[in-house]
Amino acid sequence: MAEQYKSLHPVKYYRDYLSHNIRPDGRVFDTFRPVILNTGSIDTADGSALSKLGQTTVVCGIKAELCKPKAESPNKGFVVPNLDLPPLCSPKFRPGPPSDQAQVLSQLINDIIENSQCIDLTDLCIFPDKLAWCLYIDFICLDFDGSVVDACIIALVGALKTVKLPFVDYDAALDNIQVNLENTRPLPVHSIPVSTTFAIFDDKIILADPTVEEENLCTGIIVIVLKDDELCCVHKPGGSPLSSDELLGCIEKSKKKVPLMRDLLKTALQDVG
Amino acid sequence: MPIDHKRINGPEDTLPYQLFTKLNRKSLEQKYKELVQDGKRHDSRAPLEHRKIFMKTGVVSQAKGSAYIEVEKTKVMVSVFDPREIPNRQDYSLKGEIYCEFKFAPFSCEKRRLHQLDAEEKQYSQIMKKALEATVCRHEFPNFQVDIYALVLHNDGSALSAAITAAGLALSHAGVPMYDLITSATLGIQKDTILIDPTTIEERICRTPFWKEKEDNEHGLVVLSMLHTHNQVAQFYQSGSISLDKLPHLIETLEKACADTIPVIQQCLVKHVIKTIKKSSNVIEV
Amino acid sequence: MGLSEAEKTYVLHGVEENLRVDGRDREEYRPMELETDVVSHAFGSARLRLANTDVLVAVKIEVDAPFPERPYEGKLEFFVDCSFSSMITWVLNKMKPQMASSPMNSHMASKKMLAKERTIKMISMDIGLPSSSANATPNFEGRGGEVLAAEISNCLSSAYCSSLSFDLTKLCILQGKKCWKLYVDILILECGGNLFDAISIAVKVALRNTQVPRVKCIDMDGNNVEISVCHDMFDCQRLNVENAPVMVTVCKIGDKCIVDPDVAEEQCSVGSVVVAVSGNRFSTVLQTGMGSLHPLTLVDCLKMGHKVGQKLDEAVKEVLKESLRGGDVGFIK
Amino acid sequence: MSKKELLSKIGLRLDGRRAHELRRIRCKLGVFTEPDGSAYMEQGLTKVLAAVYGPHQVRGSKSKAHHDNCLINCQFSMAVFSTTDRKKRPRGDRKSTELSMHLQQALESVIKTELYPWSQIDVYVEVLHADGGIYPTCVNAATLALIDAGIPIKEYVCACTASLANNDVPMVDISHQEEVMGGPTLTIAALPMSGKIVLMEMSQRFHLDHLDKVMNKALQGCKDIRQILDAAVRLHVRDIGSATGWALTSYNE
Amino acid sequence: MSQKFHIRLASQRVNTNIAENRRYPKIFTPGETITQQHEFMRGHGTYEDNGELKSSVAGVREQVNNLISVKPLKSRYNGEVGDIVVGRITEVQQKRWKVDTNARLDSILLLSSVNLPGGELRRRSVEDEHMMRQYLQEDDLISAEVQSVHSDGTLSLHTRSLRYGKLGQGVLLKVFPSLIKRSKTHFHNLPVGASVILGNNGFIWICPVINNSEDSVGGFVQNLEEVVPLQERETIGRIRNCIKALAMCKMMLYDTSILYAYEESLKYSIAELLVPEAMIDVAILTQHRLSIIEV
Repeated sequence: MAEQYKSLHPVKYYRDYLSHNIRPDGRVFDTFRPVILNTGSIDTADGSALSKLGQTTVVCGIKAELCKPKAESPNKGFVVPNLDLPPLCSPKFRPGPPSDQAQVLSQLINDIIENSQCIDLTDLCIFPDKLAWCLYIDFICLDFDGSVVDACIIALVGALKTVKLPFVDYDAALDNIQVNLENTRPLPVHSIPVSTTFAIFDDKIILADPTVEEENLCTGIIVIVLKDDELCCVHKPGGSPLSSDELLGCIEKSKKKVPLMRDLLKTALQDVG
Repeated sequence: MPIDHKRINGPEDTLPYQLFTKLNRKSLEQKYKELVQDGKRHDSRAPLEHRKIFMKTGVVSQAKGSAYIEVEKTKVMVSVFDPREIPNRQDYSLKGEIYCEFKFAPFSCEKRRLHQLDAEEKQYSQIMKKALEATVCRHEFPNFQVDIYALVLHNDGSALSAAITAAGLALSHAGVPMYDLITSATLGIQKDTILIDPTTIEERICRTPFWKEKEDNEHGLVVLSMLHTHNQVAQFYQSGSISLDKLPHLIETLEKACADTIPVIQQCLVKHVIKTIKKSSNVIEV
Repeated sequence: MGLSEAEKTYVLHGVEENLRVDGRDREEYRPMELETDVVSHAFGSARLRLANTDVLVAVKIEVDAPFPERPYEGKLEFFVDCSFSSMITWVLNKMKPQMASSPMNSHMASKKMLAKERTIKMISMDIGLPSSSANATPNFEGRGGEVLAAEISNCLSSAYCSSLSFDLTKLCILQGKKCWKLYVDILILECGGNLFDAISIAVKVALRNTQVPRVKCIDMDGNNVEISVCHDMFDCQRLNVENAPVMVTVCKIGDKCIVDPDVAEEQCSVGSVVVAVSGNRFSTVLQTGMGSLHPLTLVDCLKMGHKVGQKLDEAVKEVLKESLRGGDVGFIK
Repeated sequence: MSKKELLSKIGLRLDGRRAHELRRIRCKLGVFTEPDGSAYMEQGLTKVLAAVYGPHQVRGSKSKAHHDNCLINCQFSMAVFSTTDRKKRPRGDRKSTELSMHLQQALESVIKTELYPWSQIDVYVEVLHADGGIYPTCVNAATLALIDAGIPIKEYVCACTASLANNDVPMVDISHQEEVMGGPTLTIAALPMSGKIVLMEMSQRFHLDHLDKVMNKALQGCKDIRQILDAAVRLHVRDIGSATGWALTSYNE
Repeated sequence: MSQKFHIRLASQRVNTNIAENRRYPKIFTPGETITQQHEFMRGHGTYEDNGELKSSVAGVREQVNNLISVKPLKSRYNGEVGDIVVGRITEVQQKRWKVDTNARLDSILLLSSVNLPGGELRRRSVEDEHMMRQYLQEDDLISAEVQSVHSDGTLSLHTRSLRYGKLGQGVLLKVFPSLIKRSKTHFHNLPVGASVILGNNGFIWICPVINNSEDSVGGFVQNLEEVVPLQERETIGRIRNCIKALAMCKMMLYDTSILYAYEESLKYSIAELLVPEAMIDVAILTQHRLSIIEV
C-alpha cells in the first residue's frame, strides 16, 4: 500500500515523514549513509578504488601516460578527470554523448582537484619541457542513488593513494625513454578533500547526504568540500536560497565527517599495504 | 581524433608507458612452451579448466535487473532496464526489440580505452545482442524494447563470454521472459594446445600465428553461447585460422564448459528468490 | 517486402525437396558477373553483380605510421557505404523478423516437419524465429544502413586480421616509422540478398589487382622520413591474396541448409552462419540472424560452407586467369 | 614558366578541346532493376549513378507528406574513392548537403508534383569519379533517371559550367584541371527549350560585361547537352518499345 | 549437387535488347510540343503550356477520338476500375487494410468490401473488427479487383467474389506494370500444370492449379500443411524463370507469350534458365514464334 501512495503523491509522502523529522529510509535529517571503500582491486589501472555511499556506487580508475608538457608550463604534468554517468547506472541516462549533469559534475570535480591541490602537478614532471606524466582519472558511476560527488571524491582519494608510477629515466640527447617497471614510487597526496552534499527541502529542511528521490524532490542542492577542516569549495547551483547561519550549520555538520573519512582511508589502505 | 567537446580533454598525443619498457625478447618458441608447462598454465590451471566464477544479482538499485560477475580477475557489470517504447518507430512490430551496449571501462585494459564505442566494442555489442535475441521470448513484449548495458571493469581475458553469462542472469533477475538460461565460454587455440577461458596474455598469444610455414599452425579464439536445456547454440563467433576437422572437437569442449557454469547461475537465482520471498513474507507478518 | 506465411511455407518445402523457388538446388549459386579496374582513381577496384546484388569495391593506398604495438605491420581498413540502395534501409524497415505464429507454433511446424524425418540424425529441433540479414529498426534513411555496414566491416576485418589469410608485414616500409595503409571502400549499389558473399569476392578481386607502388629509396634525417616512389606507373608489386578469405553465408531453412539465399529466403531462414574460408582454414565464423542452431546443425553448416567456399574460391581464380583488360565496360554496355 | 594559359594561341584547351566543345558524354538508362528509374552518366571523366524510387507512400513520419503536392527527397553523395585523395565521409559534410539542396531545387522546378499528393519521390545520386563539373553531371543524370521512371516532367533540366580563359574567351564544360587553374566558373541549370534558368552559381567574381557572354555560352552548352540526352532517350524508348511490340498503341482486345 | 558456378567477366556481358528494327511510331520526349490545336483533351503524360499541348514523359502518342495521352514505358501502376490486382497487406487499421499494390499510394481494402468466412452477408460487427487480424494480417497476399479510384489516386479494392481472396502457397514476381497486357481474364490455368494470376499492377502470382470446384469461401482459408508435389514445383519454377527472362528483355506478358516461352525453355534445366545467355535465347525464340502468329 505504501508503494502506491509513494508513487502517487511523492512530495506529500515525504512531507508526512519529515513532519515526524525522520526520513523514509529511517535516517534522521543529518545522519549520513554508511560508506564502503575498496582500493586497488583493478591491476590494469595504475590506481583504482571503488566507493559505495549507501546505494550510490562509483568506481575510479587512474591510468598514467607519458606526454610532452605544455610550452607555457614546462614543469607541470596533467590531470584529466572525467565523470561518466552511463545508461547502466540509471534509467534517466540515455546512451550517447555525456548528459549535461555528467558534464557539470565533471567540471565540479576538476575544480575540486585544482582548489584542494591534493596533487601537485610539478610532481608529475619527469624532465622539464620534454616529458611529463598525464594522469587520466576516470570515474564511472555504477549506481546513481544521490550525492554522487561525495562518492567520487572518496574514490578519488582512495585511488590516488594506491597510484604507483614506474621510474622513468629520459636522456635528452638521444630523446630516448626507458621505463623500469620494477621500482615504482607512490604519488605524493598532499591533502584529503572530503565532500558533503545537502538537499534543501521546501526551503527550510536541510537533509544531509540525500538519496536520488530526495534529490529529485528537493528545491536546492549544496555541495561543501573541506580540506583538513579548511573550506575548499562550495557549490550551490541556484535553487532555494539559504541564510548564512544555515550555511554555517551545514559546514559544521560536514566538519564532523572529516575524521570519519580519514580513518576509513587508513583502514582501507592498511590491508593494501 | 576529433576533440570531444563534452568531456575534459588532456594533451593530444599521450603514449602508454608500457611501450618503453624493455621488451622481453622471448622467442615465439619460448612463449609457446611457457603456455602450458607440465600440464599447468601460468596461473596453475589445467588447460581445460575454467576459472572460478563469482556472481551476484541486484547490484544496481536503479535498474530493473542487474548482475555482477567476477571470473577471478575479469569483472563485468550488467544492468537491464524494463521494456520501454521503441524510439522513433511508427509501425506496429510483432516482436520486441533488444538494445545491447558492451563497453570496456577506460582503465579496464592494458591500453587505455576511449569513452566512445570503438569498432571492437560495437562488434561485441552485436554479438551479445545476437546471443540474447535467441534467448528472450521477444513476442511477449511486442512493440517494446529492452535495454541491456554491459560494462567491463577489469578485463583479464574472455570478457565477452563473462558479459553474456552475466546478461543472461541479469535478464532473469529482471523477470524478462526467456526460453532458457544462457551461458557462454571462450576457447583459445595455438598450434595444438587448447585453452578454455584464456587470460589476456593467453588471448594475445592465440591471436598471432607463430609459425607461418609450418603445416598445423592453427591459432584463434572461439566464443560460444549455449541454451542449456534445449541444447541450442545461441551464438558462435570464431576468429583466427582454424581447420574444419578441429572445429567440431572445439565445439564439444566449449559445450561442456558452458554446461559447467549453469549451476552457479541457478544457485544465484535461487538465493535471489529466497531473499525476495523472505522480504515479502516478513512484510506480511509485521 | 515481408513474406506471407504461405510463401514461407512454400520456400520451406522447396528447400526440403532440394528444389528452390528458382530451380536451384541447395548448394548452387546464382550467376555472377565480375569486372575489374572500374574506378580509375583507385589503385585496384572490382565490381560484382550476383543476380540483383550489385557491389563496387575500390582500394586506395596512403602512407601512414604503423600502430605502436605492431611496428612491423601495415594497416588495412574497411569502409562500407550502403546508402545508395534505399532498398536496404527500406527493406530493413519493412523486414520485421517475425513468423506470425508464436514460437509454440514454430515448434509445431518444425515438429511436423521432423515427424517425417527419415534420416537417423538425432532430432535437431531449432527454436527460433526466422531471421533477417539485419535486424535493425532504422528510421528511413539514417541508421538502418549504418548497422548493416558496421556488421559487414567488422566481419571483414576479423576475417582479414590473421596474417595467415592476409600478410600485413609486406605493407611495412620502415619498421615502426612508415607503412602503407590500405583503405578498402565498399559501395553497395543494389541489395538482392547474400551481401556477405558478394562483398568478400569483390574485395578479394580488388585486392588481387591492387598495384602497390614500389619504394625506391628511404632516407632518414632525425626522425622524419622521406620516401620516394619510382615514377614508372607500371613498376609495382602485387599483394599476395592466395589465402584471402571468401565468405559463404549458410542459411538454415526448416532442417536443411542452403547457400546464396536471395532476399525472400533470407527472411525464412531460422538462423544463418557466415563462414570465411581462407585456404583450407576458417578465418572467421559468425552466426548471424535471429534463431539458434543445434550444435550438430552448426557443424553441418560449417562443413557445407567449407566445401562450397573452396569451390567458389577456385571458380573465381579460374575466371580471373583469362581476365584481360576487359575494355571500359562499366555500366555502359 | 608562365602560368599555363587555359587556351593555347591556336584555340586549343589543355585537353585538346575547342572553347565551345563539350566533353564526351555517354549515358545509359535503366542500369538497375530495383529502383523505379535509374541512369548512368559520364561527362568526360566524371561518372555519376542516379536512382529514382517513387512516387510512393511517405515512409517515416506521416507528417512530412503534403496534401497538395509531392515531397521530393534528394540525396547527393560522393563515393569515398571518387577523388584523388580519399574523402573521410561520403556525405553529411556541408558541401554535399548544399549540393543536395541545389539538386532538389532544380528537380522541383521541373517535376509536376501536383499530380502526386501525399506521396514522395526519392532521388539518389552517387558520384563514382569526380573530374570537375560534378553538379551538372548529377543534374543531367537525375533528369535521365526521372524519365526512365516515367515521372512526368515539364522538360529536360540540363546543367552546364562555363568559365573565362585569358579573361576574354568564354569556355564551356570546365574540367577539374581547368577549375583548379582557371578563373571564375559559372554553373547554370536551365530548361533549354523554354530558356528559363533554374539555378545559377558563381565560384568567383565575374566582370559584368563578361557575365552575359559566359552565360550565353553556358545556355548554349545546356541546349547541346539536351540534344545528346534526347537522342539517348529516344534510342532507349525505341529499343524497349519495339521489344514490347508497341502494344501500348492500341488496346487490342 | 551440381556445383558449377556461372561466373563470367563483364566483357562477355550479353546485350539484352532484342529490338528488331521494324518501323516504329513517332516518339515524344518531355517538353516536346504535340499539337497546337485546342480542341484536343489532355490525357496522361501531357500538359498545357501557353496554348500548346506538350508531352511530359518519353513515350508514344495515343489518341482515342480527341483525348491525346502519352504512355511512358515504365511507371507506377495507376489503377482503373475493374482491374485485377495482386497486393500485399502493409497495415491493419480501423475497419480497413492498407495494401501495397505497386501504386503511388497504398490501396485500401475496407472490411465491408470483403465477404467474411461463412459467406453469409451480414453487417460488420465490432468483434469482426477485432478478428480482422485473423482474416488478413501484415504481409499476406491477396488477389482483388479495383472497385473505385479516390480523388488523390488511392485505389479502393474489393474481394467479393469466389475468385479473389487470400493467396495460398506459390511464388510472387514483380515486373513493370506496362509489361502486363490487358486482356479479358487475368486468371490463367496453364495447360502445363500451374496457374498464374497476371495482376495489372505488375505483381504476378504463380501457384499450383486451383480447381474452382473447391469452394474457396471468400478465400481466407489457407492450408500450410499441404506439400506441393515436386512435379508441380518444377513447373512453377520454370514458369517463374521464363517470366523473368521475358521481363528482362521487356517483352509483353500474357498467357500465350508465357506458354511459348515455357515450351522454348524445355531444352534448358530450370537452374540454367537463370544464366543470361539462356534467357536471351528463350526470349528471341518466343518473340519469333509470336511474330509468326501475329502476321
